[in-house]
Amino acid sequence: MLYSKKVMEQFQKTEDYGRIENADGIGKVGNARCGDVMWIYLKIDNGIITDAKYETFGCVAAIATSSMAMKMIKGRRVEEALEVSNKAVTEALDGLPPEKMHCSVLAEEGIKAAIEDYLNKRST
Amino acid sequence: MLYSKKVMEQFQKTEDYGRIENADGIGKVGNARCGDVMWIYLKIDNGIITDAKYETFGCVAAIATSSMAMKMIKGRRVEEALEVSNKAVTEALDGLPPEKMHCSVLAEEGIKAAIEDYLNKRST
Amino acid sequence: MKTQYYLDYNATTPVDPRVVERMIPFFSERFHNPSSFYHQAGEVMEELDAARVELARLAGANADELFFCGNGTESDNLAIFGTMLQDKKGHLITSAIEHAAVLNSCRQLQKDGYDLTILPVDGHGFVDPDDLRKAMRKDTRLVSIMWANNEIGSIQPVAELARIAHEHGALFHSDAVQAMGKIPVDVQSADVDFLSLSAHKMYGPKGLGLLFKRRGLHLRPLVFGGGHEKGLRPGTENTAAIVGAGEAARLVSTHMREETERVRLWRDDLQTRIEEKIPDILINGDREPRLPNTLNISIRHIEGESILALLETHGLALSSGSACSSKSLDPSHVLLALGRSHEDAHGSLRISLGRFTRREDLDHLMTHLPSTAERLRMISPFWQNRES
Amino acid sequence: MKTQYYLDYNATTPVDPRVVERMIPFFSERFHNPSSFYHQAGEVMEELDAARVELARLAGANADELFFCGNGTESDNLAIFGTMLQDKKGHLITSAIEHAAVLNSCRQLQKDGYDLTILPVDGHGFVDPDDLRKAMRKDTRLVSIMWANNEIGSIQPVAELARIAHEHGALFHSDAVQAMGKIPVDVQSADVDFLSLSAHKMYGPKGLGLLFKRRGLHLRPLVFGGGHEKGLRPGTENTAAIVGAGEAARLVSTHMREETERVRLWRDDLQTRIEEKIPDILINGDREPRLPNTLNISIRHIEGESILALLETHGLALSSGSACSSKSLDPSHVLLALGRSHEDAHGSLRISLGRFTRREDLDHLMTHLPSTAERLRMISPFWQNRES
Ligand SMILES: Cc1ncc(COP(=O)(O)O)c(C=O)c1O
Ligand SMILES: Cc1ncc(COP(=O)(O)O)c(C=O)c1O
Repeated sequence: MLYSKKVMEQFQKTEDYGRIENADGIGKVGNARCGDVMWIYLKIDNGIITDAKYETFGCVAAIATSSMAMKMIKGRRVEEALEVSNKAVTEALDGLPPEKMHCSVLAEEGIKAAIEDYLNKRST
Repeated sequence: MLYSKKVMEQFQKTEDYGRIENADGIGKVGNARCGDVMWIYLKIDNGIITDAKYETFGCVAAIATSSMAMKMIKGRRVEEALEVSNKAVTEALDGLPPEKMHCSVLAEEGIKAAIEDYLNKRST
Repeated sequence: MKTQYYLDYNATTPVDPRVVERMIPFFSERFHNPSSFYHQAGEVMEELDAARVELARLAGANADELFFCGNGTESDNLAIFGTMLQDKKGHLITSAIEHAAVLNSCRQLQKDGYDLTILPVDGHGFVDPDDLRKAMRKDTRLVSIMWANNEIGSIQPVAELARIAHEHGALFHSDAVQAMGKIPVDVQSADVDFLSLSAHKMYGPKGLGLLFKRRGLHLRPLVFGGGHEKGLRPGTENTAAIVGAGEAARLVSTHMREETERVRLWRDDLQTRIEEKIPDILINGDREPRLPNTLNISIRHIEGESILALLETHGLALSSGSACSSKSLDPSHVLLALGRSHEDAHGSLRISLGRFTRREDLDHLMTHLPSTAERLRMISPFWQNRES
Repeated sequence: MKTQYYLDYNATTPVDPRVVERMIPFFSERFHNPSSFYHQAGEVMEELDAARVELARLAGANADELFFCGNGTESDNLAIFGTMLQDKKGHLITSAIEHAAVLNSCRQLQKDGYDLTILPVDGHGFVDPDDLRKAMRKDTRLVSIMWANNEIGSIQPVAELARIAHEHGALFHSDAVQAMGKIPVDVQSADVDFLSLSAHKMYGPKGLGLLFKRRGLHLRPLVFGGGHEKGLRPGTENTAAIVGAGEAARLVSTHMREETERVRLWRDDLQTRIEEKIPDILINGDREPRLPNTLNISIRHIEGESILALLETHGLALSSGSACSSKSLDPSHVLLALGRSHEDAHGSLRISLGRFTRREDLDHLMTHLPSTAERLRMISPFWQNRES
């Protein structure tokens, strides 16, 4: 098998999938052409991410990184969540096969996009 | 194994090799470059081949055809011996592999050369 | 965790135990180099000849028209490069759904200065003979179109395509790697000039390819050396594998008809059950003629690798696309050629049955495939959208 | 009639039973296509990687520098064509005593418009480094000189030849098919760029070649297809054979030193006995360094095939020249290159020992070789002449 135990675990047991109604920030990244699409929903209260969910069309790595990333930002302050790098997500999963590294980038981008959306909404 | 039983038998049990002292006809054909050299010695009495021997440097097929050819011409009239074709020798051996057919030609040529030598000697 | 449910016969087949049994003596006992002088060597050579006869018969060919090489890929390359490299330029035609062994050879020739036409296929994976007719040129030397596709199983009108090629003075090659052993393949009635086979797709060993080359035709070898295989593919013969392939051919001639019927029934049944149990799927290559053992579906809105991974946790071994592209990031070029969207192409699943498939393999798949699809759809942004 | 006395290890070796044992599971149980997704496939891939590590270690290479292909011939061709075809022209150099796999590749390139220099050897079968130095040109791209010769066993000064090639900006390839397993072969200390091996000459299976390609160097593939072997040699991996070759490599590392010593003693002893018992013979390749297992003699005035045939009636399996030319009518190009006459070249006998050789094989040979020589000399016109 290509993947670490942690990746498979996260992939199989993922919980934070689905939608958040009236989310405070939504990030949509990736495209079907490349085989991975990730949508991130955030509920943010007082600058703190109180809930985070994802919807992902993609491979094991895409789903596992989405799932792990949700775990890593829930309960964190927005600024802290912005610091969650693809490297951190990958490490938390005990690594990814080289050809799958782009999936972890997607998770980072997804979070950033969702937070940006949140900040945009707030400023308008 | 490449060769028929008859070829192997003739090759292993050949008897008519060696030289005939004061032969009436000697034929030397082939060359070492091609891997086959055949010398034929004939004793001829009253137009009849009373003895025939060969010396051959060459492969199994060369030795077997030499040997078989001697058998086929011994006791024959010179004119009959000239009729012994490579085809006849080959058939008597139950055939030869295609890449070895040239050996049977050598036997025919050897006999012809020896008879020619005999005729030349007589006419001088 | 052991995968006990193998449904990936198009990726490779297990070597039939009867084949292995035939091979074993040729490793340590009858190990002789068949080109050597002594009788054991000659006897090994006779075994190779017997295998050649058996394999040739299976393909409707003469034994002297069959050549052994290193694998199916090499056989494809030998026919294609071997034809085209006899001239410095020229035109060749292939189809959009060929295996990489054919497509990439053709593309390399294009890079090297030859002209290439890649024919499209229709939505069911068939080449239109009229397209071939229109593509033929005066300088077309070779048409290479596969007998049956490895991903979706569509079977091409080979005899008709070969006729068109010949009418225009070109030669015709067909990659029958996936066809042989599953359906009748006959070089005479189809009138192909070159045919490529691979032993490991028909219950023989890996690392043995076969090339049929019609009598009187010349190919430039890919590799030069001793005179083995009449100089077309030199190197000490892979004796054990060749003997094994001969036995594999014998088994195919004996068992194919019965196997095929069984497998076709089960495959059709499986398709019905999947269509009943899982909404919103696409059958890729849904029209006859298609390989009786192959079923390719796109479970819309979810991705193939994720499906494979979840199924694997239940001991199910399948492929998404072809084996050699499972690890690559590109969607199947075959499904894209059918006109599938990228999303659907990414979500394909190939189920391929074979000689040792049991009903329970399929039942086991049906126990887990619907829930797998459902779970992944719960995660997918596209599925949820569809509902809302 | 069974040949029980095998003295033809340079033609091919029996597969070591320990190798066969390692291979067998990969036919019917662990048969999976290593490129597939499921874990069994990944585990087979890991076995391939382990074999690669083992084989690379044996050659002093890194695992990522080792590539599997179809046989030794293909490996030679891959290095030679793969280097030269990157340009439309160029110069290459080889030696007169190469195996057909190298010589005929080079000759084909010459026909295709490349420049070829074939270096002579001295009377003992060695290339003179000075000859190479003189032959080097500005446009010399590749020098291909074998590590050890298959017929006479002469071992070339590979390190020195490689250095000369490099000094002039050319790459260096060596065919080490006969060297590996018999003497230490180390790509690092010899500093070669490409090295070719064949599993069936080192107690592994037939139909598996290996190519060492130094990191960073590029070769054009001979065959195009999927991405296997990093695209250098595509096609489903020959899993059982690769695993077997890995085991064969392990056995070589463990046993070579001891085997070599034994075989060398016996070979030297055999040579002495032959020289004592049979007058007027020539030792072909009589100087060190030579392969410890190989003895090549010309029994003057008689022909090789006849000798083989008589010996065979006593159950002795040997070769005259190389296996692949036993059936051809040409005398050995190797012996002619040593300066032997056609007659002597036609009369050569190659005796090659190996892992399973027993003293009695040699004793049996000595029981029958002198009488065989005598009998055939009685028949030969040349022998009788010599006496008179
Ligand atoms: C020196 C040498 N090179 C190359 C080869 C070719 O190897 P293979 O028979 O595996 O193609 C051989 C033996 O046949 C050989 O002795
Ligand atoms: C249609 C087709 N052609 C060619 C090949 C290549 O065969 P091999 O893996 O033996 O090189 C395959 C399978 O891999 C195939 O499915």
